[in-house]
Amino acid sequence: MKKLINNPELVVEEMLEGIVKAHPNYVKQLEGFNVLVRANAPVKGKVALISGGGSGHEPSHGGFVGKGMLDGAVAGAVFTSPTPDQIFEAIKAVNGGAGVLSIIKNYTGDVMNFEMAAEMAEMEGLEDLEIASVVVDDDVAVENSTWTTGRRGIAGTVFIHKIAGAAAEKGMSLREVKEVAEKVIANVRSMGMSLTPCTVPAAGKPSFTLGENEMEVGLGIHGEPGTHRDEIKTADEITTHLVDKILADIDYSNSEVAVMVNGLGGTPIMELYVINKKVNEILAEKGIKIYKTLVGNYMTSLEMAGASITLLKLDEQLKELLDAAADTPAFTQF
Amino acid sequence: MKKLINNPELVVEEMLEGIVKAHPNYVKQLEGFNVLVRANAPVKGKVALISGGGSGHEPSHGGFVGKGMLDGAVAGAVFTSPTPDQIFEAIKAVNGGAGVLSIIKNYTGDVMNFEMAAEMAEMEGLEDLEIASVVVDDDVAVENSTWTTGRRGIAGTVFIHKIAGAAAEKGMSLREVKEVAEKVIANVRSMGMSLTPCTVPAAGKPSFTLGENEMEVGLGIHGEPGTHRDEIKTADEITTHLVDKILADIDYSNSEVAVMVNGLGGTPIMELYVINKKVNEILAEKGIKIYKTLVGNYMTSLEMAGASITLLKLDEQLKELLDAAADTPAFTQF
Amino acid sequence: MIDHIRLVSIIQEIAVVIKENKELLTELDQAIGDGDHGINLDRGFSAVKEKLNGLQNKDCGTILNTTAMTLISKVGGASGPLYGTAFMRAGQIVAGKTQITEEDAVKMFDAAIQGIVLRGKANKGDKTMLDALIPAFEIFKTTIEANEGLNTAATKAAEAAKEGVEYTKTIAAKKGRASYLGDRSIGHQDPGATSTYLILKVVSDFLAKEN
Amino acid sequence: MIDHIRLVSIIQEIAVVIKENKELLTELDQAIGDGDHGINLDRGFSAVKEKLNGLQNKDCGTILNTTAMTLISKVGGASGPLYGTAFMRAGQIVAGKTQITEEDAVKMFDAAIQGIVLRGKANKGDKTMLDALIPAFEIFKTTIEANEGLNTAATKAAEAAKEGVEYTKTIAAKKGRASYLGDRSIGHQDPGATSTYLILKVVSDFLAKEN
Ligand SMILES: Nc1ncnc2c1ncn2[C@@H]1O[C@H](COP(=O)(O)OP(=O)(O)O)[C@@H](O)[C@H]1O
Ligand SMILES: Nc1ncnc2c1ncn2[C@@H]1O[C@H](COP(=O)(O)OP(=O)(O)O)[C@@H](O)[C@H]1O
Ligand SMILES: [Mg+2]
Ligand SMILES: [Mg+2]
Ligand SMILES: [Mg+2]
Ligand SMILES: [Mg+2]
Repeated sequence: MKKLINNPELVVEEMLEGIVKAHPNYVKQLEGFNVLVRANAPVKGKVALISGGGSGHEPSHGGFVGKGMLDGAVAGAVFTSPTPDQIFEAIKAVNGGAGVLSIIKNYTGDVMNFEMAAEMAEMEGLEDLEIASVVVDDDVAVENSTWTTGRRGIAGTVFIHKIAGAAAEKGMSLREVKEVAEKVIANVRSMGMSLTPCTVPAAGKPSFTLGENEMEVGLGIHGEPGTHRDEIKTADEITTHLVDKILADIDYSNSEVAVMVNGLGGTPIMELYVINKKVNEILAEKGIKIYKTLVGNYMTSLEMAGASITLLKLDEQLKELLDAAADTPAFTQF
Repeated sequence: MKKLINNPELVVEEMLEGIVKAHPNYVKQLEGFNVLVRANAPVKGKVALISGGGSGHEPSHGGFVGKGMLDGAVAGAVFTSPTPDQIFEAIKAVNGGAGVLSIIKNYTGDVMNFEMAAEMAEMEGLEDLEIASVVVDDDVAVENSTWTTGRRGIAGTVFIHKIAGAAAEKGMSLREVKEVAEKVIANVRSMGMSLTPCTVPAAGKPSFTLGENEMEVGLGIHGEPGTHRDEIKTADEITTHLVDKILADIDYSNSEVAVMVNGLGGTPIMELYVINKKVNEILAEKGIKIYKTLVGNYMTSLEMAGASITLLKLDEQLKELLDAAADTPAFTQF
Repeated sequence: MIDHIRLVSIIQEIAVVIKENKELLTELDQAIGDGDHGINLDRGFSAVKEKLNGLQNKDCGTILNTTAMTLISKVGGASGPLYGTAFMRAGQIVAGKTQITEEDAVKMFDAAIQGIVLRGKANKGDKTMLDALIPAFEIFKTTIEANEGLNTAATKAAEAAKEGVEYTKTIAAKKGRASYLGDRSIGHQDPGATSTYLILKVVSDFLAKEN
Repeated sequence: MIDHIRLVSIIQEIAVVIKENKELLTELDQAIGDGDHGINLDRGFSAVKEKLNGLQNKDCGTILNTTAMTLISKVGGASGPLYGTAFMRAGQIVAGKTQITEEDAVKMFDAAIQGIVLRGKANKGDKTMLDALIPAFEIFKTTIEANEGLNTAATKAAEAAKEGVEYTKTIAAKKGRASYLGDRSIGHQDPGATSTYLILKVVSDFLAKEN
């Protein structure tokens, strides 16, 4: 295992310290907890947003804590949902009196731990603490079905952070912010693939092995295998496959979309742009208009080489919120 | 070779198209040239800044074209200095009448090609075109000496883009902007290391091989080997080595610095923050105050796993310019 | 009967066995999950082991509740809330008691499973820890009811859990991370079912050793 | 004497040989540089080959100048400006001429080297293409001066260049990318010196073949 770390057991703690030292104007850490909140948290009178999940997805989620996006982020062990006590601390720390919305990616562990945190909040009977949550399940690789866990949440989550974050910043109520978040969730779809596995520091070896000509398609962001393995194709072919799967899922025709070409951590940025070129061609051909594009490492899987593509169908409200200013360590726009 | 590309020969062209499609508000491409300039270039009355070099260092340099940083970026083949004709086109396209400053990284090829572009400009006897250049050589891995090529330019270059870019945006003259750039160059030092090699698409195989327990220390950003090979150490030990080398080079005592922990493309962001933690500890111990920190992929070597550390000694002027607003695809700050 | 002191010993022994099987569980999870199950449980049970050091003299409810709270706050992932809930529900049955009777044991086992089902909304056949737990509970209950004694019941439960683990190899996951693999998960044994078997085996071995 | 038609043939043959050795040159550059020398030169000379197709009837100066400009605008890196400058300087000597005399050849060779030195500021012993070029030129010049003829001169020049390549293995680089490796560059032959040898070898083989 080749990693720039000191101790696999302490890597999350050391990372969080490194983040706080790098961005003291943006974030502070709750003492004794693996929780980052805005430097000026709680923001009085504003609906607060928290997110979280396992670590290893950086800059998600700590990198998106700041004005116009999240109020807090809870960091679990690498690829492991954070525990309810940590989440509960985050909720308390960001609560500015207008309620707290948890943005949860649809993994059994994440859902249950956030659920238990909410139960803790209820049990403590905190006055002045209204809570709500949304569950993101943008990954079209997995068929949706009522008798399974359903779809995963992957890179599309960042659009929820951005847009619901802007809604909260605008002064919307908890119910309204939640509605906005749900609208984004209903309209966002993603799918990913990878050329290499990644190694959880504490595991010490890769999660799977791939032949020199193989890739994993339809995989999540936790180093797990995908829905299937295939021979490596060209960037254009891969992009076409991913975009086709997304377009088959909901009707994007005649609509405007936001695009995210997301790197999984070990992908040269050059390659993400090559993919973006093809995404543009495909969408242009289908008459789908691109309103805004993000290209970069937003939701990673440690050092995995691969990419995911996300499309978000926009309406006027979503466009306005997507365009709103944001100022966080990993995403800033005027 | 596992890459998300279509054709090694066309990867730069396809990437540039992908960049323009992603960021049409920021950049446009000069038709027929691998040159990106601001969407509103030339900016009348402002000193224009261009930079460039081989491709494969993304987001450098195209990602830094925009308000407060560069006016244009010239993209060579992967790891290959761009040719004079391309550079000359960039110079002409960004010239807003107040002069053009080229920010060159100190590689024989880059220096010569920019030099020839300047000669072309002279030969064409363009009125209204004042040009100047600076050469960045921040890499302390290589001893400086008059009878060699001297030091390389690496990630510290991004600080020149930022600070000289702010100076130009403020309305400073070509001479003044150049002076600012030279002040940054005089005060910026970097050093890098890597855990893995990278593969130039057209070469099809890695630039070198490393054993499971080996790392390259003191390497540049072109996939080349470093000054020496060593056994892998902990992040803390590696950081200490790199920072010590930098601190040995110029006197940073009692000064304020900007820090950049730069990923080489394949490094999990988590690891960059672990490094940043240690950088903070070392500098705190030495009484060197950190004014601002950048952590991320700024100057990469394709998919190389590794990092460089940059320290820039600041004075009041540099602080103000570093803090000035910037709005580019890869670096935005209010 | 199991008293509070032996209860602590059993849980601490579980911690030892989980540590021994950390890599196995992680490897099983790498195949069809995200490769952290062994790491997660070891982190949790190591903390439990330490926490229980001062608690030998507490009642069984407190011991189990402390175990539960520690697991919940240390394990994370899916298994943290599930095992945490299981231990918490079991503890509620013996709140204040220093002895666990056979009847208690059946109730505790039942409550634990109900907790897991309520929390995780999975069923038998979904390729989860329930595929080890439910058959184990069924045989445990009938064995106790047949008055064959705690040891025999525990032994049969562990055996049933083992068969449950084998069964998970034959089915596709419908719950948890492995469900994203669809049919690709067939052929692999479920890591959570495996850890459940290991835990039940510790209990049965402990009781067997004592007699 | 070399006329303009043969000049085009020689340059096109250089392009063929560079393509054949693209991988070799790239591998040499991977060892001590950035692994693009073969790719760079092949990109450049392939373009040159195509460009020259319509230029057989131009004068030698135009042919060489076109070669130079194409290399400058296609190769990039260090070798682009250097080889570009070399061909440009050589071309200036025979501007407007359709024949290259022995005397011209010496002047061209000299001018090419001067151009490279001026542009690259390297010296003999810095582990660059100059370590092949300079000894090649020296023997070329004396051989011509001794009236041994162009073919012999070219053959000896190629041989000297080959020795120069061998010599580069023994020294540490002081110029170009390889200089960053310090003593680690010792033992490796310089890619640029190698491509220079290949080019000179094409010339000598071409002339030898004709007689
Ligand atoms: N809904 C569920 N109900 C019961 N058990 C479950 C459920 N989801 C997952 N599990 C169990 O959890 C195990 C995985 O635990 P672990 O790897 O620690 O968590 P995660 O899947 O979050 O990484 C699975 O092998 C399975 O036995
Ligand atoms: N200053 C110089 N003078 C002469 N030749 C040089 C100089 N610098 C580099 N070279 C030659 O250029 C070769 C490398 O060319 P190439 O790989 O195409 O460019 P780059 O080094 O920019 O990648 C070296 O092997 C060396 O022979
Ligand atoms: Mg997990
Ligand atoms: Mg090069
Ligand atoms: Mg797991
Ligand atoms: Mg080279």
